[in-house]
Amino acid sequence: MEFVNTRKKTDKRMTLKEAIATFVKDGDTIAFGGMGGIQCVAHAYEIIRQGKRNLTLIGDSPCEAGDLLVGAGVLKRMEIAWCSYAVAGLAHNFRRAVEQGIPHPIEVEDYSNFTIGLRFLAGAMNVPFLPTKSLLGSDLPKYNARIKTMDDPYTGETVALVPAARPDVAIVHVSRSDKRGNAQMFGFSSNAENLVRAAKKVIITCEEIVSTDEVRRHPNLTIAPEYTVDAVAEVPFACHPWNMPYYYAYDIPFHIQQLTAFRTREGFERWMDEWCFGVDSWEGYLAKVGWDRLERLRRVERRFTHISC
Amino acid sequence: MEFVNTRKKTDKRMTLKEAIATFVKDGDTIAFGGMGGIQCVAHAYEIIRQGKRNLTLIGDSPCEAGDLLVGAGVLKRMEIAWCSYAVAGLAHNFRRAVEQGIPHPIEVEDYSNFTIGLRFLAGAMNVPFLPTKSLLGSDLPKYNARIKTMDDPYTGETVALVPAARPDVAIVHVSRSDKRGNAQMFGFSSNAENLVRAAKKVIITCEEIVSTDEVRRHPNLTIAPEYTVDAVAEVPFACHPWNMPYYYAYDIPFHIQQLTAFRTREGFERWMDEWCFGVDSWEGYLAKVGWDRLERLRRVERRFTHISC
Amino acid sequence: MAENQNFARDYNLPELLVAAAARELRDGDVVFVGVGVPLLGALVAKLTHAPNLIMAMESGSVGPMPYRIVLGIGDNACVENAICTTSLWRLFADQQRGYFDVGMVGGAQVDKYGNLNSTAIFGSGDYYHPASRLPGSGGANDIASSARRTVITIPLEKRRFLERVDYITSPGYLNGYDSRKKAGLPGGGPVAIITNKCIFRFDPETREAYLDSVHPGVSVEEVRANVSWDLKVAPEVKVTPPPTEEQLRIIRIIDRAGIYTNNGLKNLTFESYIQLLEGSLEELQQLF
Amino acid sequence: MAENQNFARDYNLPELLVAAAARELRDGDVVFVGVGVPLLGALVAKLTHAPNLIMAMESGSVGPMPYRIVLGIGDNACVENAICTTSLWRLFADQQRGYFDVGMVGGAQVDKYGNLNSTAIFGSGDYYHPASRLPGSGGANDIASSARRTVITIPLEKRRFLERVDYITSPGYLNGYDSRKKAGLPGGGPVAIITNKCIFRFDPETREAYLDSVHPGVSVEEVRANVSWDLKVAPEVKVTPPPTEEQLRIIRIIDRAGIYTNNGLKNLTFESYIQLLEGSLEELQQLF
Repeated sequence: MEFVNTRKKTDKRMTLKEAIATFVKDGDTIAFGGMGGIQCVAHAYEIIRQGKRNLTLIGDSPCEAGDLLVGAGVLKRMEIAWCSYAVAGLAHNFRRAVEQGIPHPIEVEDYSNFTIGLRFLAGAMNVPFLPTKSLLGSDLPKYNARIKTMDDPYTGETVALVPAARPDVAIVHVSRSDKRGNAQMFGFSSNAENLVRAAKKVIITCEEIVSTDEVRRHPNLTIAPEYTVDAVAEVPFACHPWNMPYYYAYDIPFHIQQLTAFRTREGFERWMDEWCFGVDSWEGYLAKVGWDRLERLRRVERRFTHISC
Repeated sequence: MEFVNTRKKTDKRMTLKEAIATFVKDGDTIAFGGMGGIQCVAHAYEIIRQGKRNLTLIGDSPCEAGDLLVGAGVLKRMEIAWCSYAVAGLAHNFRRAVEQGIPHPIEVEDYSNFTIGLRFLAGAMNVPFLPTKSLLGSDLPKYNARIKTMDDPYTGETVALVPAARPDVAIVHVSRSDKRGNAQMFGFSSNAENLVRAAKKVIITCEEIVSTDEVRRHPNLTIAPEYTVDAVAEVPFACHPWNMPYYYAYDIPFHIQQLTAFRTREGFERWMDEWCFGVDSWEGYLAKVGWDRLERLRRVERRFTHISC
Repeated sequence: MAENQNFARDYNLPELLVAAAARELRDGDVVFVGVGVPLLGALVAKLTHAPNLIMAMESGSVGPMPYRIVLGIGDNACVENAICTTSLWRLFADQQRGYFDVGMVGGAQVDKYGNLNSTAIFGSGDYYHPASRLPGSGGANDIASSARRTVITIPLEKRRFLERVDYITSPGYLNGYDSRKKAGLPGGGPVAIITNKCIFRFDPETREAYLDSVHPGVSVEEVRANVSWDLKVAPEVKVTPPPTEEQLRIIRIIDRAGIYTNNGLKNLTFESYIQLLEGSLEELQQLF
Repeated sequence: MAENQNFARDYNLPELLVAAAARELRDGDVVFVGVGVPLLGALVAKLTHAPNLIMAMESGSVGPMPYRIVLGIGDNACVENAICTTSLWRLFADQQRGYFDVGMVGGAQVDKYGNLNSTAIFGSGDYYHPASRLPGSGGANDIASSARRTVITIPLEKRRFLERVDYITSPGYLNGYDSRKKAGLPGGGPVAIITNKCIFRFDPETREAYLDSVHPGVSVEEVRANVSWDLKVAPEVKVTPPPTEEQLRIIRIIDRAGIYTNNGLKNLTFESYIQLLEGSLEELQQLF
């Protein structure tokens, strides 16, 4: 694996727009951070806005990013475990693509959440595969030739193998980072620490940029040291309408409105015209949501979870 | 793997003496936490005091515990990467055992630090082996039949495999824990989080017992949730003469005195008569070291590293 | 606990299902939960007969005590008062290690051996061209593979209860008898299927599902009519107990807007949502 | 930087070795260090020409800036001002991933292809019955396998510089040429052997070590006499530069008690040790 000098820069700050323009190329394999909360929503909108094409998405349950990118025709392939908005509703774009080829057919390779996590861990460790007891006996290996089984050479017991994931680009949202890319997370991190290590290029987005001194005061919170990171973008409210622990609550009323629109292809297209192409950046999206609304989501969250360090 | 009810207890507190008497049996395979600092010194003295026999030790670089247990004739076998006191000196007992069979011969199976770490990770994940790029080309596989190589079924590249470690008992020292065994670490943790998960029985020792409420204020620091732990013992200064980050500095002058004694078998025996059998517990050892000395090690450390949460 | 055994009279079906899920859990259990009925069941259990129950969520959270309704397995509520926040792969590895006593799983189809499909309904097509593409496994395959026991929740409908599912996303007992063990799966397999009309359990030898209890007002015939295979029935079919008054009280505090138990999402505005959160804080704080 | 190039006159051998180790490091390097000369070298580099150098220690610490002498790879000094504290396996996995530019390794024997032995001196025995049992690999095998380049430190003695080591603990270029790559090792292999008398480097094709520079006052013949194989020598053997005045100043602040550079452990009392720590704090704080 080759590294370029972006990893060695002492100031990696960029806007999200610049970072995606610089690092995401047509045909790339990409991966996003988050699971339910901490999702990379801003990132998906920006990729769509920049008209990227023929991407492959690898992810455990990349619900919003997956559904948006499929609907926008950006993806040619998904290697995933799940695509749905959970409590808020189903992923209509994903279903339309698989069931009806709208806007165009996509390839889907099915895994489970754990085994996608293992694929990132394998990539992070630079080993070609990892073994697991998941998947055995199920129909996932039947339809996915890259899930292999072998007899353990030590005990003879059967294990399943999954191949390392090595995305071209990982875009991972964290609580905070310094400008060198020392990225810290409060609360659960999903697969973030392995995602950044599995990928060839890494864009860290964060709720806030802090000083390196502040990072050094809490070294246990660093999930991605600077040597894993190529770019850092400060993108507050990057997960809206999803939640960010310790920062802002889930805006589920917004999500319900959005998913009602997504039920039809026309509704999705109108939504994208308005919320993606009708603004020129995530700042534009947020202004459209309304800073008063965002502030209330932040304020209500602070009553429940509050950074105490 | 079977669990007994000790994992489900809501108050797992015991003295170190009780915990070792309860969980460590003759013939067991054991593993300790720590790497340089955070070492389980109190634990080794107590195991020796209780006259345990025929143990197998698995560890990356279990320097002090390894050398003491070998010298005391407790071990029949070591699966390790390293045994030495580093800056303070060599492991004379370990050398005498391998070179001259004193006090009796021991089996040694050589690994590297990373691959011992992978053995614990495999045990923690309940998979029979993990692959690595370490060990290839070296002579470790030549003399250790349990290091195997295979061709990756995905790419054909060669990888080495190491078998899962599943010790009967792990004894792991951490910064703090609640009485249920939610164990937290400030600073580096070596292999602690995998050790506890790889072992069948787990004794957590800690510098201080804290409330579960305090644990909940910093959930990112928990490296061993209560469901992995069987017993909790509060053992302040458990690492002396080694260091514990954020708690007390390394007492290297003491170590030098100790290792000077260890140069001869007679010196080691005299030392053990005085520091192990001459006291009835770790409290006795600490009193003998002197609480004023320990307090100075604690005070000087607080000028350098200080828990700020 | 005597007063807890007073059964409620005025409850709805989701509330009965939550109570049934809660009854599958024991004190001290570590439970791998998904959102909705299973999570409500786990919270109700923790607040009644199982105070030492620990919830684990796959986003990477262990032991939360949330002071609000949980709106996803990655909701901020999952970090509230957690004893450990970590990563997805670690929690699944812990499950594979055998630490999790119970996993709650669902699906769109289930068969007589408790195998679940949440990947695709083939219809006249196949996996590649399905009539209906479902979300996929998520963590369900992993839970079904490794949890020491699993509890399945799924609505009782003939098109869902099949001799064989189209696609095994989450393994139950595979082909019955010891076929699950032979496949190398470490977990124990399903112990119950909770439906809107009844509860099934599994024969310890054949591993086939049989009808164990019907919910109040449901007949055995009604159940049979909604199952595609020749259903086995317990010698004495029980009646599923309704929620106790205590369970019901707690359900209604936790899900005060009826999001999971009364179609409450439908009428949620931004204002009423913020009020819901603020109102929950105080009331739930008193529960834990 | 001009004044930094003033070479010191009054220095000892360990100080020259620290300076030589420092010169192997570049700004921005991530360095996997062990204690002693390599660590001092890394600190000196960071405080002179390589301010963005990051040290990684296998106990699980990244990027510390310690305000005292580091007495072990698990010393508390390793967490001081670290940018990340984590676990051993993760740091080694990061190394296997290729993030670490340089690793520093030692041993008791080295051969012409830079293979190192730190496991056992066989003497008239073998691995199972060695004349001398050494500590073992520790992390050395892993560093030698995966670091993008490695720097070896070992004293120059005929019994240590062998045609072939008794046991390859840490792979260099194995049998030379492309044999290292063929074995599947991801790292680049050794670039230098720093000894008490000279520095060796490696032929880019054969991968055999050759004499590149002698320390001031050492002759090529003296080096040859301490190597067991027919040593190749650079067309123009250089003289190893001594430490600069700036390097020496920093070495003496960091290792003010001469623990690594002047046999300072010998005379350390508890009182002088506590004073050493307290005295270091202020002086080193000003360096970073």
